[in-house]
Amino acid sequence: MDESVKNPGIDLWNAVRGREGTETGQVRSQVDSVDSTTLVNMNGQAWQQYRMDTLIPNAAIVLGLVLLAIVVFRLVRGKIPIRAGRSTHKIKRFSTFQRYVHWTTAILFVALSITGVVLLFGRYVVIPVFGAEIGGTLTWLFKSIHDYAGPAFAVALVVLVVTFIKGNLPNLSDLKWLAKGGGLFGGHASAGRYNAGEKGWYWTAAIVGAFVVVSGLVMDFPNFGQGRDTMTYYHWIHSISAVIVMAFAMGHIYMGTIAMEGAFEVMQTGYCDANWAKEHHDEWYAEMQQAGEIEEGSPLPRQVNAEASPHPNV
Amino acid sequence: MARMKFYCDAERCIECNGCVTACKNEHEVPWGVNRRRVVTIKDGQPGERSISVACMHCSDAPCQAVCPVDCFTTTKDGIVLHNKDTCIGCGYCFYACPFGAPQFPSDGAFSSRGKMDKCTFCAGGPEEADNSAEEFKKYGRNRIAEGKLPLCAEMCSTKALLAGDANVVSDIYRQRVVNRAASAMLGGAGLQQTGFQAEVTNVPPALEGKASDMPPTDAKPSAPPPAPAQ
Amino acid sequence: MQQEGHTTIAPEQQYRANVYRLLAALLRDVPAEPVLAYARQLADMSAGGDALATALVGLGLAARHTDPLAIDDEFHALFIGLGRGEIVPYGSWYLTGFLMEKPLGLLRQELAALGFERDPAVKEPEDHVAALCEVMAMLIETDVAFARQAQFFNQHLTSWQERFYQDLQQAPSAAFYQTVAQLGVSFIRFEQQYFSIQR
Amino acid sequence: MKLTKISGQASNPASATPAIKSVSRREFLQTSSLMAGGAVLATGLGTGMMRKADAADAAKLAAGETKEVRTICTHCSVGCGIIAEVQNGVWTGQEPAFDHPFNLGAHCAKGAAIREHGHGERRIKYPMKLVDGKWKKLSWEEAINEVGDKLLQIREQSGPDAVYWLGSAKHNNEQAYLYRKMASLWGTNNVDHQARICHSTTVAGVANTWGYGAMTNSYNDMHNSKAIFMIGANSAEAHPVALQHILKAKEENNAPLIVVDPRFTRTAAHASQFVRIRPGTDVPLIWGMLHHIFANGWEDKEFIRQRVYGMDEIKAEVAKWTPDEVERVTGVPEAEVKQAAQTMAQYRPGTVVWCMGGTQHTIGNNNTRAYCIFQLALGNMGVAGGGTNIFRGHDNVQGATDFGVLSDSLPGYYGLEEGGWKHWAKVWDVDFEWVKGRFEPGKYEKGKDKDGKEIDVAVMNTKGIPVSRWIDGVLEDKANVAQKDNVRAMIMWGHAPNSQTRGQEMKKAFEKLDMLVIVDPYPTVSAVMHDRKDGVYLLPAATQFETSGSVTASNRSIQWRDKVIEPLFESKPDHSIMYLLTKKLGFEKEMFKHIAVNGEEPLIEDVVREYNRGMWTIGYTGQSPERLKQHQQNWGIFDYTSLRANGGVCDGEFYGLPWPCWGTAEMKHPGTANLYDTSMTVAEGGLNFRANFGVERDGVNLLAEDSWSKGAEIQDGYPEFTADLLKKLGWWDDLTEAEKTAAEGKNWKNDLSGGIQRVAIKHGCAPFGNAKARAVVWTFPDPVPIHREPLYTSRHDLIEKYPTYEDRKSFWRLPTRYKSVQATDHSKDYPIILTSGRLVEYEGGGDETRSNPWLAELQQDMFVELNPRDANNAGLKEGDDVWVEGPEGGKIKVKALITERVAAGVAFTPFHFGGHFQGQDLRAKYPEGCDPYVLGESCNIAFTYGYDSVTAMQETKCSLCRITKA
Ligand SMILES: Nc1nc2c(c(=O)[nH]1)N[C@H]1C(S)=C(S)[C@@H](COP(=O)(O)OP(=O)(O)OC[C@H]3O[C@@H](n4cnc5c(=O)[nH]c(N)nc54)[C@H](O)[C@@H]3O)O[C@H]1N2
Ligand SMILES: Nc1nc2c(c(=O)[nH]1)N[C@H]1C(S)=C(S)[C@@H](COP(=O)(O)OP(=O)(O)OC[C@H]3O[C@@H](n4cnc5c(=O)[nH]c(N)nc54)[C@H](O)[C@@H]3O)O[C@H]1N2
Ligand code: HEM
Ligand code: HEM
Ligand code: SF4
Ligand code: SF4
Ligand code: SF4
Ligand code: SF4
Ligand code: SF4
Ligand SMILES: [Mo]
Repeated sequence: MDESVKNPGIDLWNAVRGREGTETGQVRSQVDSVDSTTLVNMNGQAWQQYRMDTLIPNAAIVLGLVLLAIVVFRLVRGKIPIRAGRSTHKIKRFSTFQRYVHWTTAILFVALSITGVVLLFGRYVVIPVFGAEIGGTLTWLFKSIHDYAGPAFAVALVVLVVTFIKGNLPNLSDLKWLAKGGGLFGGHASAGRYNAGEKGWYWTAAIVGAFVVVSGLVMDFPNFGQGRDTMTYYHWIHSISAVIVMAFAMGHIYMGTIAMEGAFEVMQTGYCDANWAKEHHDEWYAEMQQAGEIEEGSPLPRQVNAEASPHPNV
Repeated sequence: MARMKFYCDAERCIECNGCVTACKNEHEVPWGVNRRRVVTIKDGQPGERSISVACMHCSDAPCQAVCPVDCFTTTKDGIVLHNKDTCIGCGYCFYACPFGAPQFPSDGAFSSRGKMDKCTFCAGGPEEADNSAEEFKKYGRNRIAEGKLPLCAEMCSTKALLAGDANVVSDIYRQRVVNRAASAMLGGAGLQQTGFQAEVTNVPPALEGKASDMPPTDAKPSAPPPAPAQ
Repeated sequence: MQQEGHTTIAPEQQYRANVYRLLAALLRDVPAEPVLAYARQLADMSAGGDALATALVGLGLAARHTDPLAIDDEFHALFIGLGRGEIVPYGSWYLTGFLMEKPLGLLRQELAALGFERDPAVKEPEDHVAALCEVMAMLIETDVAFARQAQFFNQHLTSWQERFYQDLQQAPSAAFYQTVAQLGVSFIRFEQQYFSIQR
Repeated sequence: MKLTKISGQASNPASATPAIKSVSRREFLQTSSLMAGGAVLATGLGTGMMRKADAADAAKLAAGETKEVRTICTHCSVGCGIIAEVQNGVWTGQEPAFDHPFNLGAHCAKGAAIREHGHGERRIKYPMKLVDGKWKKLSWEEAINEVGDKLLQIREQSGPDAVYWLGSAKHNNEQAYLYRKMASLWGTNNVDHQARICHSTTVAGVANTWGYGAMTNSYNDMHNSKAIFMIGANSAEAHPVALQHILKAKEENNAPLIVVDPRFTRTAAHASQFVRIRPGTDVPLIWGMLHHIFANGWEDKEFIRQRVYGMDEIKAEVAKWTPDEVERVTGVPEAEVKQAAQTMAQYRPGTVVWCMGGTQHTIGNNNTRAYCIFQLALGNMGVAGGGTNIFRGHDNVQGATDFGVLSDSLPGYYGLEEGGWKHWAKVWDVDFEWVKGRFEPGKYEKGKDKDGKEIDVAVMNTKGIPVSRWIDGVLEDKANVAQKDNVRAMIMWGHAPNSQTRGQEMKKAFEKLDMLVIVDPYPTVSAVMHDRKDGVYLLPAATQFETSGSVTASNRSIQWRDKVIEPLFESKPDHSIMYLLTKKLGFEKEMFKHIAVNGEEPLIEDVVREYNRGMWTIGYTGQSPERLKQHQQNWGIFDYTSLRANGGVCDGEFYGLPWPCWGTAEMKHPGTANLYDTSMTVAEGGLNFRANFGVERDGVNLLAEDSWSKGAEIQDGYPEFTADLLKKLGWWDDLTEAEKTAAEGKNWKNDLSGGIQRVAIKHGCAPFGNAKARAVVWTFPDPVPIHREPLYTSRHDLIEKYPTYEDRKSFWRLPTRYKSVQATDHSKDYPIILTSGRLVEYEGGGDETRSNPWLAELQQDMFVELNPRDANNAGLKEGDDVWVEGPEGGKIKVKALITERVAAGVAFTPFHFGGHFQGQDLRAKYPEGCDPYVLGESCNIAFTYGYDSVTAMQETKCSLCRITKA
């Protein structure tokens, strides 16, 4: 038998794999569904490698490092107090509407982050801990939350971005603020209504968030006949931008909660302590002073009792 | 140990879709879910070939690698099974699978795909094989437990689709390739396509040389034909 | 129609059986006058207020206020249609999406084991909702062990009948049969509770 | 309609109910509202569906294990064996029949989905009728009474021929036989079935060439072929399992596979040479090949001398087909034609396979004869690996043809002559005069007697209207129809309407009828395509899985089907319905005289025994029910290639006792696997060509010369056997006394004892004589097959040279136009050739297969295949909706599928769709729940006039159309 005789299937498989320029011509299948005419999914392996070898480890590293940084920062700097202590004056900083919008977005965001992270890392944690059956159900629950919260977040984000645009347009003093590392070094960094860090967060949330939202929506509504290539492409966008936005969010959340005295209550009540404003947003404080917006009143309590909160569901 | 494999011999597959409906029949897979499909390339042109594809039960299965809930298991025969109780319907296995094997009962809004379904090599579910109504509903029949092989291959109209122990499958296929190679050398092969096109009836497309692929014309007509290659 | 093999059973057991019989009579064919007359009496029942009682009374009232001819039409639209009605009253269809499928095979085996068979004049397969109700009635009346009853009920009725009655309730032509469906749903739930009791 | 996907998991309502812990069951019931209903609920209602079983029956069922039932696929003629798993009467599984000699367990999409028949989801479930535009349920009794009364009334007013009995290739042999008998005893020849529009031109052409109109060899025998020539056959879709055998030959024998087709089909994809011809030019192509064969002296001269009559006349015709002319007409260049000719000459034995691409033409009979002549020229007949492997259509179209469900023959091809009628009257044991009296007394047509004198032909001896023309039987002016009145009642008993051309006129015909009766498992398009408001009956027939009986595969093997399940719902097997109807019509006594009737069901085995006593011509006499069942039970012992059992209970017999299986069952003839194979004795299944056309013509000997089947004691040609011949040969005394009495004055065809056959075979002779095949059929319009352009030709320039026939005043009782149609040139307005054919998933009119979700999912839209060039010219994209309009005005709205499968200037449509009519969706007209999952336009709405000059086969492979965006 002639050794050189080649397997008659070779041409075919070369064509299928798209090698050697062999024409696959018109490809058809009577099974009429997404990608049913694709014999070999060329991008599957690339996507698998991306997700398993790149995304998951790097996401773990990035998110881990941010967490570490926060912890280190905390240990080094401790809590940022209102150095002048509580004043008897407060300034209206956020309208009720703004606060609603913020918290809606925030809650959805947190839900999406947690559930997203479960999708990413759950396999290494949830399943080993809870076992396949319960873990599966739990993950399914998380995934469903993610799937439904996503579109809601999309709406919320748009409203948030519009609502908070005032004061978030960058200006010159942001550069100075940045140069001083937000006051970490080089003494007090003065800031307007929002400092450059906050603006940075705002714009990260707006822009990277938009990527997350759009890509998320594409993946969330597979009923438009998107093929695998489309889906994996958007997954790629979604996951990278989600990790970025989560990393930033960790910073924001840290700053907005335990990092700084007087910060959380601002979003909670809408009012900020005048001294807090003076210390962190001096330029804005000055403006407010001129506009006579500083109201007199009792010092705000440090912690608002949940029961007493005007917005118990927040 | 047996390592179960499929092989679809494209020289034989005639796109009759028998394998596709055999699977539906055996497992009562709902409308819209096809564990197996036949794909034709170069449709309508010389060189047209069809291949029947389903889950190939990969070693180091990509689906298994990406599943967020780790719901795949590989049996000792190398059959890749997945657990529908655990599956969350995220679709990642479908993205990763080279062969487009994973199927979803729906592709509704809010990523509601339902539990993934795919070819089980007719081996039922990953749980203890009990051939119960429950198992059937989720995974279809368990032929392997009954000592049978996948129905799609067993019913293939031309025996193009082979399934079973990898060694056996490749032996059968190798034998065929040898037969065909003999055929090719004896001059039977080489598809030509010319002939009627409405507007071009009188233009004979270039054919030079092609006819000489055939054995010489002066062979005695009543002489016995060349002995068939075995 | 026949009624046979009675051992004396507790009245409450007889009541259970008769609800099954009532459902069967209403679902197997266009209800004959005696069946409707029977149903009408239910309107006089002193309603207890729970779903089952409401359903029984509701059925009674509907039977009283609906023209039997209209019920005939309704039955045809719902169950006969032509090729098939708006509702497919077979277990196999609910469980597998196909008529005449494996669950019917299993059911037949179980029926044989229990000693029941289809009347030879009947062409509908045994997984018809009414046939199953009749079997339940006969199981109760012949005082078949609770566990056996429970097993049959759980295997062949609960798995789909609630969905069936819900579909019936929503069927475009259902009017009188909405009340039948109401009774069906509440009775199936009632029975589920009954069978879930341990002692 | 698209089915929606069923989503994953059904919620389990049971789990929602909390268990009650605190009370006992008794307390629970006693405190429940049941007690409130007590007074009412205390008295019960009875049961109606279920009852306590007899102990014996219960024990029988309780076993409950899975039964394996052997049956045969009901879709195509390959005849694949099926093992059905049945559990308590439910068809729960299907296993491959690995040891079945035809398919080795293999199936195409249809066979692999056959279990769906057991669900019956979309079937007609009760008898129904259309009242005021609405479907109403009826009892069987009412239905039979109403239909019967109307039939009798029409008979009274317009005579028996006003009722058209359209039968079916789906019936098993016994039902087909009874069906023909029923029509005969009703008194009409207006009975027909699918074979008319399928292989009628084959049967006529082939039978007139060498004796029997059937596939000569078998699918399995192709293992022996050294070359395979397929023309007008797309077997990869139409007979998929045949490819198992073809590819085996291709791979193992180095057999070249040549495919001649206008389309690059799925079969062509596996060819070694594909030849694309212009539709309707098969004769020129074959003559073009023969041109090279004769020119090079490649023909088998010795074979021709011994066994062929008239080859010289063929040579003269072939000489006209120079390579240039062949190319001008067919579009195929010389080199291609020559290569194909050379291959076939080189590799012998080679087989020729043809199907609908050859048969469905106005010159279909010329095509089929040309193919035969080609094989005769090469000496490929009567050898293993050679032959004409004519793949037949439906699962039992061979059988239904054999049993004469045809408007021109009685069972067994006894024709309609008085002799044939007398033979069958005798077999049926009814008075011939009584049968004659059942017919219309007048005369419709003139005929010629032996001396050419004009004589009246009795109605009983007049061919009826063929199915292809039934619409004309209804619509044509009464004065022009050669019968007493138009057709007024149509009985479609297992036949779809969308398979016949001229859909627009068919709609009118349906509307003009007094009554339309559909006896079918499915409503079919007949139920919806018209706008009738009443006078339509739907009677639910059971499928072949709900009864038992025999079925004849393409290769003439007869296979026994066991009953898989009981008839679903209220459906009844066809033979039971025939019993009920004949009883109503008043001739059940005659009809079932020797057939036991159990309740209302005639005993199938008795039917077999009855036809065993009459089917001498083609040897359906040796296949007793017992032998057939034995073969079925032992199908595993037959050889995969020769089909012969080697040892075992059927030792030496061929699987399914392929006819002719001579003599009586006691004679144990093994059946004939390959026809006309002289290398075996007749007793072993050998044969020679039949002597059916006389012994001599114009001084030329028509009997074989120097050729006889092995072991024949007459070592030369001889005529068919008669009592006289036996006496002359001195073999008369080999008959027993009883045989002598029966055989006196008879011949091998009508000697009911079978003695003449037995003795002939004993002496090694073929009962039907030993003659030459005739290449020239002098009784046909074109004795030598010639080319004639189709009526709607794209090459009007060729009609001068290749014109069609003259119009005929009365042909099969109807005026038939040829020249007057061809005279107009439509090719400018309708520039694209329209052809049609099959898809693997669907069958025929498609009602059955489009109602099977496993198949329907794979073909959800009716489409037209268009070459990219034509699509670009018309500005069409894949998936666009387009109008395909035929020159008679019928038009269909379908999806464009743009592909190089078809050549530029040619469009192809499948013909399995129905339920849309010229853009209108008729779904709402179906009885609820009986509408097939997939509906679509029928291509036959656009297909046009045109009928074969011998058999009235419709032209469905070559018309014209124009395609525009919708
Ligand atoms: N899946 C499936 N299988 C079937 C059937 C079915 O409906 N569906 N029906 C069964 C029946 S009833 C039959 S008869 C067989 C038919 O089986 P086939 O005849 O093989 O099927 P078709 O597709 O009708 O036609 C065969 C080919 O003829 C070609 N053709 C068209 N015009 C011409 C011409 O002028 N000359 C030549 N040479 N070829 C031409 C067509 O392009 C087509 O490819 O199939 C049987 N099997
Ligand atoms: N344009 C075009 N037209 C064609 C053809 C073509 O190639 N092109 N091909 C022609 C050919 S070859 C053929 S054979 C015809 C086929 O066309 P048809 O024979 O008209 O189509 P089928 O749908 O196969 O018809 C069979 C019917 O029998 C019913 N049936 C099945 N089993 C049973 C049974 O047991 N009892 C009874 N009573 N009924 C049963 C089925 O439900 C179905 O309605 O079409 C012809 N028409
Ligand atoms: C800003 C918040 C969001 C974060 C942090 C986030 C994060 C993530 C992460 C980490 C994954 C998992 C990727 C993987 O496992 O490979 C994921 C998946 C997904 N996300 Fe998001 N996401 C966010 C918002 C959204 C939005 C707005 C939508 C939709 C509108 C969305 C839809 C999806 C979908 C569809 C998936 C795929 C998994 C699934 O099918 O559920 N996500 N997301
Ligand atoms: C649990 C999570 C969060 C907490 C605790 C939190 C807390 C806060 C607090 C305390 C402020 C007030 C800061 C100030 O007065 O300058 C603030 C402002 C703001 N937060 Fe958040 N936040 C959270 C999540 C988010 C998310 C998910 C987004 C957007 C995607 C967001 C967007 C903003 C914006 C736009 C502002 C206004 C200031 C600015 O533009 O930077 N926050 N947040
Ligand atoms: S689903 Fe795909 S990746 Fe997984 S084993 Fe099957 S073929 Fe391989
Ligand atoms: S769809 Fe199911 S099986 Fe597939 S990756 Fe997701 S969870 Fe795993
Ligand atoms: S192996 Fe079984 S499950 Fe897989 S495609 Fe074949 S029939 Fe379907
Ligand atoms: S059954 Fe076989 S030949 Fe047919 S499509 Fe499937 S693999 Fe190909
Ligand atoms: S349709 Fe024909 S080839 Fe297909 S399984 Fe049935 S008999 Fe075999
Ligand atoms: Mo046919």
